[in-house]
Amino acid sequence: MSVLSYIEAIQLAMKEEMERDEKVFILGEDVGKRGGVFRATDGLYEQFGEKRVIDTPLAESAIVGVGIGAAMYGMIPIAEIQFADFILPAVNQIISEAAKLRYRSNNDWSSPITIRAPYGGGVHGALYHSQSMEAIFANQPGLKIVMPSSPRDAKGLLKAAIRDPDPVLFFEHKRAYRLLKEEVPETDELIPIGKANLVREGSDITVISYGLMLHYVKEIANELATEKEIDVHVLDLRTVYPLDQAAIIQAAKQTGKVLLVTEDNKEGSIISEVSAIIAEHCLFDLDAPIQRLAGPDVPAMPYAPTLEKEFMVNKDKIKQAMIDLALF
Amino acid sequence: MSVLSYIEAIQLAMKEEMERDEKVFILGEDVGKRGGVFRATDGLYEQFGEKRVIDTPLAESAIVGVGIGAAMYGMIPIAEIQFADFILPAVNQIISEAAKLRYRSNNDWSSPITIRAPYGGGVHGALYHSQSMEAIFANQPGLKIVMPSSPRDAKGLLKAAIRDPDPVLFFEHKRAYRLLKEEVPETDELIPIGKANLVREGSDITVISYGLMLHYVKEIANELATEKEIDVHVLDLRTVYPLDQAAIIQAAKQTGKVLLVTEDNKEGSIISEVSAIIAEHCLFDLDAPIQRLAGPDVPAMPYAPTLEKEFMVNKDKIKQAMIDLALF
Amino acid sequence: MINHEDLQLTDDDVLEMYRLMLTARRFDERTWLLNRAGKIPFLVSCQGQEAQQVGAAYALDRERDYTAPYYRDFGVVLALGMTVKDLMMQAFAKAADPNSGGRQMPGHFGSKRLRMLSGSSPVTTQVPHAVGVGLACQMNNDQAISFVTLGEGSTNQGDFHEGANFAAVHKLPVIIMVENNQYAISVPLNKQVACEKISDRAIGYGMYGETIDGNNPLAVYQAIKKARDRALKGEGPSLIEAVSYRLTAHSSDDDDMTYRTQEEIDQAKEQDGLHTFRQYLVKKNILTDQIESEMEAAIKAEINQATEAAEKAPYPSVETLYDGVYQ
Amino acid sequence: MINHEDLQLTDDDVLEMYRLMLTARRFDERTWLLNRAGKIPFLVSCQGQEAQQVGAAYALDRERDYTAPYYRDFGVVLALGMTVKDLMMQAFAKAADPNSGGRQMPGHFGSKRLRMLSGSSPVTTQVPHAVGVGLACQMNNDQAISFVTLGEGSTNQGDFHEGANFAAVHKLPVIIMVENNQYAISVPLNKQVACEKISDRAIGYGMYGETIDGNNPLAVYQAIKKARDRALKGEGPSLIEAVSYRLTAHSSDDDDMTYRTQEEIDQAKEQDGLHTFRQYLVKKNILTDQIESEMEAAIKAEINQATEAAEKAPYPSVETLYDGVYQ
Ligand SMILES: Cc1ncc(C[n+]2csc(CCOP(=O)(O)OP(=O)(O)O)c2C)c(N)n1
Ligand SMILES: Cc1ncc(C[n+]2csc(CCOP(=O)(O)OP(=O)(O)O)c2C)c(N)n1
Ligand SMILES: [Mg+2]
Ligand SMILES: [Mg+2]
Repeated sequence: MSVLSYIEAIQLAMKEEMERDEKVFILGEDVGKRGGVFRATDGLYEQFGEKRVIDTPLAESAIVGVGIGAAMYGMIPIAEIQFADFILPAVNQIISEAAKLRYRSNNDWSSPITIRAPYGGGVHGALYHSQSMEAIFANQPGLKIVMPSSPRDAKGLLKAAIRDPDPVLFFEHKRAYRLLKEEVPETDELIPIGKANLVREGSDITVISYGLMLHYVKEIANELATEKEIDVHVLDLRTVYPLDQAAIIQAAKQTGKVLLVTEDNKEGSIISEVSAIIAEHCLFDLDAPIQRLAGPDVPAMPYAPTLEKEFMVNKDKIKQAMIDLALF
Repeated sequence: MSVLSYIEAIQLAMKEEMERDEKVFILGEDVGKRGGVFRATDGLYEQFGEKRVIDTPLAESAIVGVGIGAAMYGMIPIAEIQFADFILPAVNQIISEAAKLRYRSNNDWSSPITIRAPYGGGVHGALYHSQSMEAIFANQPGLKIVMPSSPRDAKGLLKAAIRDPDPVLFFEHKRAYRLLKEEVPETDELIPIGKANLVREGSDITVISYGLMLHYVKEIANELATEKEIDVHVLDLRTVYPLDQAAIIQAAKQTGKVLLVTEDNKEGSIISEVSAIIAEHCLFDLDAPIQRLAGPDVPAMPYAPTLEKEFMVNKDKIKQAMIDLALF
Repeated sequence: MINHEDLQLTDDDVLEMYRLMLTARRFDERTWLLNRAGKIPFLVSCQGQEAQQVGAAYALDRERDYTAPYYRDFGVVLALGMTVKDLMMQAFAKAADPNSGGRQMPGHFGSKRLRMLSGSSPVTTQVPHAVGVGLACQMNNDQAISFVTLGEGSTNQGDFHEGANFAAVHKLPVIIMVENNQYAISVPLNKQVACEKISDRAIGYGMYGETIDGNNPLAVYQAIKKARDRALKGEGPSLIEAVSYRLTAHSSDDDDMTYRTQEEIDQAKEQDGLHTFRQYLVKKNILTDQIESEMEAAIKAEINQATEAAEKAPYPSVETLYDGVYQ
Repeated sequence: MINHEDLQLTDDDVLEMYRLMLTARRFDERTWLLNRAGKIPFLVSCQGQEAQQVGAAYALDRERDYTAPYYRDFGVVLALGMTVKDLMMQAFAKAADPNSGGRQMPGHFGSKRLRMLSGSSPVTTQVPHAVGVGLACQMNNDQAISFVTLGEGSTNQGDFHEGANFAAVHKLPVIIMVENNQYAISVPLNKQVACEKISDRAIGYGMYGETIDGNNPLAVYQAIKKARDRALKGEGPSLIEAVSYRLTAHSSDDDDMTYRTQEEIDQAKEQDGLHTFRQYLVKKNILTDQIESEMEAAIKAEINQATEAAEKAPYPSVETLYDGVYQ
């Protein structure tokens, strides 16, 4: 075991997978010599050379499209999109191609590509370096979307994504990169995609979230246990599409009081689907309306610190929502 | 009043708006001489000339991007995307640009573009000429998404979209084009964007839908009234983003039993958000779990008639779901 | 006309090329009949482009190379090993369609066995895919190349630009062949592009570019053969524009009389590669009356059998709708 | 070096051009200091590109033309009427920032009053916008043109291709200026493109293309002036590539020593347009010691005042977060 930051865990996952399997390669903007603008690919260019860590021209649709082609050949590409916000030029390749390739070829062809992209706010990134992009893709059967909430999860989930026979969008919270650190096993740990993770058992309220927000929820759950004797049941979605319905239903039933948290805009977010699943399956187990805590429905968080703070879901807002629900 | 088909109503809306305001123009693939592959722009090239009905090169990002630029200048573009499925190359222009322009310029610039696109299945269109695309965009503040369910609505809503000071995605059901016909007033009727429409009052169950599905719901509601004495409350969302929360809440409370219908894939669809709104606001008014009837979570409907039929939400499936809910 | 002997093609080769072109044409004609008879809901036509399709495919190593054909490429896929029966299964959306098991429309080709990438409907997405295959060939020192086609209208999509540029920067073994048939549905060439030749775009990518007579299968064969040699020698990708004319409406849903004249079509028919190549073979005494009538008869029989088989074949069964979303 | 007299530019004109270039440089230098002092979280730099920016903007009709500048264009926007104070308000994300009221990062320009289209962070989206403005100018017989800039790396995006092609087909009054500073963050030119000149891409669109020395503001002025004349005469769009070098790191978050050497930068500094133009003006006796020191002093004072004002100015208030989503 050694203590790794979230981004070190990601770097290590790629390094290990590239050592394990020659077919794995990386392509993206500035991933080579520069080692990535966040340094997620630090050292990999030196270790694996420019043929396996490819600095591409500035063109996201080609990064994904070329990756899909290489994957069809039998390679295992890891495509880095520099900021999740800049995945949009590649949407056609992701939704029309990667997601539908297996289905449209009647299971003949497949596209085992992993697309990594840093998402999320609270880093003075302004409108276009702060967004949560998962909801745009979270209605496309054939795709999987993974969003880790801790270094250990980041490593185990990324390794599983790289080995997954289908396309995976892997969104990493850029504020988590250096903020989160924890012990990460040195073994070849794979964390299953498609399964939610019960991170804390509790009996008063259920909180369901993912990514950086889940980390905050965990911290607050511990605070509330000692400060207010509120016992919180916490479910980490880990895979936000397709959702782990059974785990969601069980977690909701556990306490009958559910709070869902995302840092994305509220309307049309991942937690809307989570709520709909609960409303469909657990209506008579609920003791309170299903609460959603999310960013406001304005396009994205502005640059000015006043506005960024107002937009961003933070620990204070989450704590208040949890207390309110417990008191309901 | 005269009886118009859904597509005639759309053609007429554009014609009237182009006659009213010289700034209105059309751009898209095959919209000119050909009058559109569905003939939605039939006759407009002849009437307004090639400068106002522009056959563009085959490039959706340019169609939308050039439209946004012209809109910034002060023009009022109507961009046609030949099939909604082919809107994906334009996603970056729609989400990063059109939706955020007003906000990012602090209300200085705006982008009053209307983007029309035929969506929906049941026409042997196979995977890429049958899809519902609205969910991809239904989490982007700054955008509006309108999906009419009848010829009269199509005309009134399209005219409102063209005059709207903000970008509007206008999805027209391609099967509705010639299937639906009704009396459409000759007056300059504008139907407000952002408001749902209570199309039928009832006391047993509430059904909320939009587009072609809403048309089926209306028909079945009438059948059930006579056949089974089931009294159905029917709400047409009309604008699927941002949703008319007040109308949804009121409709759900009216009967306490809610069925939501879309032809899109289920997970992450518009009706998930509708369900979440209800679960948040009307929990204690509900007498049954919130039901969702939608397409299955496979990428899109196949070409083979057996599979297309199995995929497509149809009158039989809707009727059964309504009866089941009434009996709950 | 170029002489096939100069290209090291035997008489049998050119006869086989003609047979493939003719098969594509006759298959296409049959699907129009089937469509008009209400037996198949849709078709997209290859008429006028058979010469470039067969000429190009013939220049590939059909045991090694990868292809990403576009929806009109019936000539390409027949040359690569798709059978008339396969294509008829596809036209009827039957379970036995090897391209998609009846899931996709006609013209949406794909077969892993034939190293033919599965294609979709949004145009031009196949260009980056083919480039990715070229990249993989290069990485693996695979002596194969990646061949991709698209219409001239489709070269205006961003994916063409991004894919071509990527291939050029990495000097990948890729051939991009543009089948310029003068129209993108109703939009004529001069409303699609303002450049003199589509192949001029190659200059802006720093790759080899050439425009050839797409009605002449030998010219196309020659150009693609050379492009393939360059690709294998590490000299990078090529952009080949083959010029012809779309002789039918865009698809069975189109009415081309709304945007072009019969005279224009009739004039184009005089250049139809199927006929000019036939004349070449007749003049060379390779295609005799007897060979021709036997060939026509054999093709007809094959199409008849395929049609019958496809009509009888089962649709994919309802439960299969849910298969193949994920592994 | 081209003579400014031959371009009908007065001594005052070139002095003013120099003043604008120098202002951009000094402003940029100040923001680095502010960033390193922890006073502003981010900056993106224009150093090395001031000559092409000011030269180009000077060639426009600044009362009529529309512009879509990209994030490095401090020289362009200063020439168009943005003030140092405006830019400092932007750097500090203050409510008085006229570009976005503190909503966007530095370098994200826009002002309806100045006919300067609002820009975003995803590169190249502004190209189709500028083309749309060109289309609107043509439709309205407006004797204005539309001028848009982007980096050379950004010409590899699909939107460049689609926008340029649209402009060429419709012969729109558009000038696309590529500021080729040799890098896209860390990626050097030879890993971005394989063509000889970015302006070669013009051939594939059928538009005018030219590559010029971006370190020489007069060469840029001349090229843009001519492109503007062509645009107004209905001769269509132009693609102008101005070549220079990015003298600083990509942004305040970048460390360029991870991918290039100090020697390379030092060598490029010898061509720095600010210095070579200064020498030209000195040699012509237009820029005397006295004028220069007064100019430097005035710019310094302006920047000082702007910094002070911006430091004191209020942030946008919290309630405004919800404004301007829709009209
Ligand atoms: C992205 C996208 N936009 C629109 C269409 C609809 N469409 C199908 S074919 C076609 C024209 C293609 O023209 P061209 O590339 O010249 O090929 P051709 O059909 O002439 O062979 C169009 C507009 C599509 N399939 N994909
Ligand atoms: C679509 C998109 N992808 C990635 C980025 C991140 N990014 C910002 S600037 C840049 C490099 C741009 O290079 P170039 O176009 O040469 O302009 P320069 O910065 O050199 O002036 C990149 C990759 C972005 N802003 N937008
Ligand atoms: Mg064509
Ligand atoms: Mg650059």
